Amino acid sequence: MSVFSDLTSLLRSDAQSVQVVPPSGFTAQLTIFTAAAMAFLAVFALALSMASGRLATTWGDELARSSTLRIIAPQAEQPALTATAMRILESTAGVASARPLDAAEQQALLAPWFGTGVDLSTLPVPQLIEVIEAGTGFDSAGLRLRLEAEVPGAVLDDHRQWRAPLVAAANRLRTVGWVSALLLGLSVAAMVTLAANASLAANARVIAVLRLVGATDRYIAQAFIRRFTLRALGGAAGGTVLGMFVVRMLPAATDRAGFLTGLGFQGSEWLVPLTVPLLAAAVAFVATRLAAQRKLRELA
Amino acid sequence: MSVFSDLTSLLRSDAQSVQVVPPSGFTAQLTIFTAAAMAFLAVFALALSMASGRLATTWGDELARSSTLRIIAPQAEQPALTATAMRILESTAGVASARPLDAAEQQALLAPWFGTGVDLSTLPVPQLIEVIEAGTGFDSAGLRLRLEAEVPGAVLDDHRQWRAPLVAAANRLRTVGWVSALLLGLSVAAMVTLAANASLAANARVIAVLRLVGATDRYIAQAFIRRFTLRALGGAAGGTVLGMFVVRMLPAATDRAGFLTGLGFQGSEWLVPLTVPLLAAAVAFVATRLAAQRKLRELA
Amino acid sequence: MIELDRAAYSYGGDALFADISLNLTPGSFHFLTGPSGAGKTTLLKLCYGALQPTEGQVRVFDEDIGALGRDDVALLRRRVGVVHQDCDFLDHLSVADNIALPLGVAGKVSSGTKDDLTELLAWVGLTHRRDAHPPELSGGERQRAALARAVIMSPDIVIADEPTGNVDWEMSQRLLKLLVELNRMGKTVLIATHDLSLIRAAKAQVQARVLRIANRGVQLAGADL
Amino acid sequence: MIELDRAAYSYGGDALFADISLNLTPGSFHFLTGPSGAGKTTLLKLCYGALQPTEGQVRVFDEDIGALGRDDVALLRRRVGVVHQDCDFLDHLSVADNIALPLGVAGKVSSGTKDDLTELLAWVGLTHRRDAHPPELSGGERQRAALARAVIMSPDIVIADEPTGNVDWEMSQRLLKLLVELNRMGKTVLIATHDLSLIRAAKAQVQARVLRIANRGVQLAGADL
Ligand SMILES: Nc1ncnc2c1ncn2[C@@H]1O[C@H](COP(=O)(O)OP(=O)(O)OP(=O)(O)O)[C@@H](O)[C@H]1O
Ligand SMILES: Nc1ncnc2c1ncn2[C@@H]1O[C@H](COP(=O)(O)OP(=O)(O)OP(=O)(O)O)[C@@H](O)[C@H]1O
Ligand SMILES: [Mg+2]
Ligand SMILES: [Mg+2]
Repeated sequence: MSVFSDLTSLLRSDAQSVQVVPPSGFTAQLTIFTAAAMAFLAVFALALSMASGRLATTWGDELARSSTLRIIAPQAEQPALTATAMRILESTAGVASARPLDAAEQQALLAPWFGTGVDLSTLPVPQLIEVIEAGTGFDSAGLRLRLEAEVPGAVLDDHRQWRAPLVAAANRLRTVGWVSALLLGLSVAAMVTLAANASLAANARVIAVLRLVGATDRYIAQAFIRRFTLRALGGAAGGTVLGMFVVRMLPAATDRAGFLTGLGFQGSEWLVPLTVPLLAAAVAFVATRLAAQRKLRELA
Repeated sequence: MSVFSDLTSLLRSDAQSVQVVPPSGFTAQLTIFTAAAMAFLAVFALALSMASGRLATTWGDELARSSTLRIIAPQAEQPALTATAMRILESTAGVASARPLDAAEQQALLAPWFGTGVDLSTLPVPQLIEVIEAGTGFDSAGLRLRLEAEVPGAVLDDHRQWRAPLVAAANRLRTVGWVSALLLGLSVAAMVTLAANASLAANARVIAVLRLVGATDRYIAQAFIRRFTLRALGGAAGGTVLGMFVVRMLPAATDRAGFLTGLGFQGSEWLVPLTVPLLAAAVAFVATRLAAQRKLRELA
Repeated sequence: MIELDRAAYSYGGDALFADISLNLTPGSFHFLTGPSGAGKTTLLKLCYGALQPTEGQVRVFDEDIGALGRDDVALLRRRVGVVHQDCDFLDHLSVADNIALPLGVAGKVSSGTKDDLTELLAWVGLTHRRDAHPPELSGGERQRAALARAVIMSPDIVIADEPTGNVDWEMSQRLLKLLVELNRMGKTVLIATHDLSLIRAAKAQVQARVLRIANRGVQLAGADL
Repeated sequence: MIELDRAAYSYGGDALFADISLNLTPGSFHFLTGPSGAGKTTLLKLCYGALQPTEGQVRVFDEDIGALGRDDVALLRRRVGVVHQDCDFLDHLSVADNIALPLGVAGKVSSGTKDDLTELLAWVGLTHRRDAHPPELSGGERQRAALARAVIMSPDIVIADEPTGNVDWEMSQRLLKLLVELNRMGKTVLIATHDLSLIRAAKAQVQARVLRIANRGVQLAGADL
């Protein structure tokens, strides 16, 4: 029996061949329930993956790539030291850009400390330079050494050392999400295989009768394949819809509690969970087909 | 048939009664696999719950309850204003304690800005007062009004407005964890019920033969109950051990990436997942018992 | 022992038979005949509590079948040995274990069980098949195993539905002899069969009465059999 | 049509029979008798490819059974009508659907099917049970339904295992007549039975040969039957 003819007969409504296998209430319910539960969980795993992926991307792009250079020195010396630092930074490999913050930006950063009414020029405020890294990043130890020599009072605040573990953790979480989704897929395969086998074993007498009256293996297998594929499709569709609904109901991401509440899909990501029922059906099709072929050989 | 006698016969190894039901390979594997998968997931759900619970507690206790009062004023005026502010705070309902930070603490907070070598007394640094709230918290709008009148330049920085949503999110995550664990328990119940029903239906002929030779309902039910309970126990035990092992393997919590990597159990929390197999067995016992009673009545 | 009191049975539509009154006294030997589909199997099922009359009453051991709970029916079955028309067994147990099953179910396995079993297996000619599984038996072997299972508890009543439908003449005489012997020990025997030669052979050995089911009723068949 | 060439069969232990050579020519009518457990059912199974000889060869329609794939056996079955000793059906389909099953499986349902089915149901006396489900049939009704299912495809060979074990004399005569009629139409008929009166009745109507299986071999039974 070829995969192709099995697939086409799946689509035709071949009532006769399906009828000959008795409707097996509980295995059916079990398969549908399993597919639904797994699909529901898979939607969450995917949401977790995507949220972590977004998080990793965000942190990776905006924060892990930026560092701050503080030049702590009397006001008068600052412009010269800043110019030197800028020159050094521009000639450093792995630095995409560097930019001294202007007074307004510095004031905004200090506002929580000194309020908004303070004239910064009266304070020995350091000059801040924002450094954006490129590609694989710069060698911060090397940069520190060069700055030490030419720009006394320069402190390189490498955000990467703070952010890197967070990005790593987010990436790990994304992996956990994908692995979970994969495991859930394997679970569906395992359960459908077991359920199909249970159904085939329970119908050994039916198969014997069909053989007695001249049914071919393909004819017998078809009914089982069709059934389990449709059940997995139906169950998984239900579970997916429910899962997407619940994910949709979760509070939206806000700036403040971004990660914790950001579990969800954005934009075209909503299309990803829609593949879950199709994958479940495909898994069920293959699993049932293999189970039927093996069992029919065994019962011969 | 009383629950008690069912339970005791579960513990006795009543070989004869168990033998009369044929070993049903695939339903058995299905039940064991389901129990294992659900237990595995339940362990994760519990880990999530506990980690979120810890997080919510930590944030709730240490951070959400503390606010900062900044007194921005010329150095000379600060002591008097600080004393007034302390007086007001002490008489405010819902404030547990208030404490001006000393120079060293303030310097530590400002170090990232001005380096460690700066003499704070040369800067117009504000005086910071740490306010810890009690019970239901204080009325920050009222407090602000009173401070405005008596302590010009006082800024109340109410951390609660930043932390509250985080704590809420952590609590929500904890709820998600518990609800997941509950759903998984229900899934086990549903699947065991379905599997037991499938097994009972598949063995209708066996039941008919047993009835013909004078077997009572209890005798027949016992074999099924015992089997499914032991399968659920065994499967769940396997899944739990695996789940605990994987949770143990996750990177430990660090200060920096605290939440994301802190998914796990601490100390006596490790005892909680150990209840999973027992609960699964209990669920299976009840589910099979009900299924058997119903089915045996139906087949009568 | 078995009394039918104006009993009727219907599988939903018309009554298969109605208004049947019978009294099978202890130690009696009865045959039940009638065309295929007349209701022989159905009548037997009423007699061992597998079905309950839709009208009237059936009493076995002086107990109203209709008033018994499921557990009571189970206990009653231990005193009635039944050979079903389609002999069903537990396919995963050996022939010997299947025949001994009623003892196990009743918790009556004793030291003498093994000897009884060996003797019974010899009687029905299944000694060489004792460790086989039921699906490995021939049609006649299944019927013999079913009869052995029905009598191992030494029940007060033996009910058999076509117990010789698939065995040759010699074997049917041997099975008949077993039933006659049980009857001589005081057991009540009721056999449904369409095999007239079996009935004739029995009449030569015991005082057997023949009930004929036809036209929705039961008549005592005359001496023509 | 069916040729056994020094065929032997064993279920693992000793051979049940050995060195059997037979040739059932097209249009012949054969009975197979022998004591219970002699191997009648086994021999029939060899003839329709449910079992393969452990030694020797079995050829049906000139094809070596042992060399056929599973799909080829399925096609062969469509040309051989079989009545099993334990008549199994699909319990969830009606009697009529079960009898028509071979047509459905072969994709041969046509406009004439319904008439054929009605006629066949009348022949085996199941017209009033056509919408019933198999578990609701009496023992004899099942046998008749199985025979109807075996012949609906108008197969070249009809093989029946104890087709009259559970029916009364009248009905068995009627079933015999159906088989005789099929034989007159040129079909090859092979029937296993222990019912000697059935064989005698057949001999009055057609040229039937009786094969007796005993002592691990098959002999042609003499005119004494
Ligand atoms: N469960 C059922 N539901 C509906 N009808 C049934 C059921 N069981 C039996 N019948 C019908 O009741 C009638 C009597 O059946 P029963 O089995 O008692 O006949 P019987 O006399 O034993 O026949 P046989 O000699 O063929 O075994 C038959 O026509 C049969 O089809
Ligand atoms: N699958 C099997 N495995 C092992 N032994 C078997 C199997 N099937 C049948 N037998 C044995 O082979 C012998 C012949 O069986 P078969 O069914 O061919 O006998 P039969 O002549 O049809 O008997 P009956 O008249 O009782 O139906 C019997 O002793 C039986 O127990
Ligand atoms: Mg009957
Ligand atoms: Mg046979």
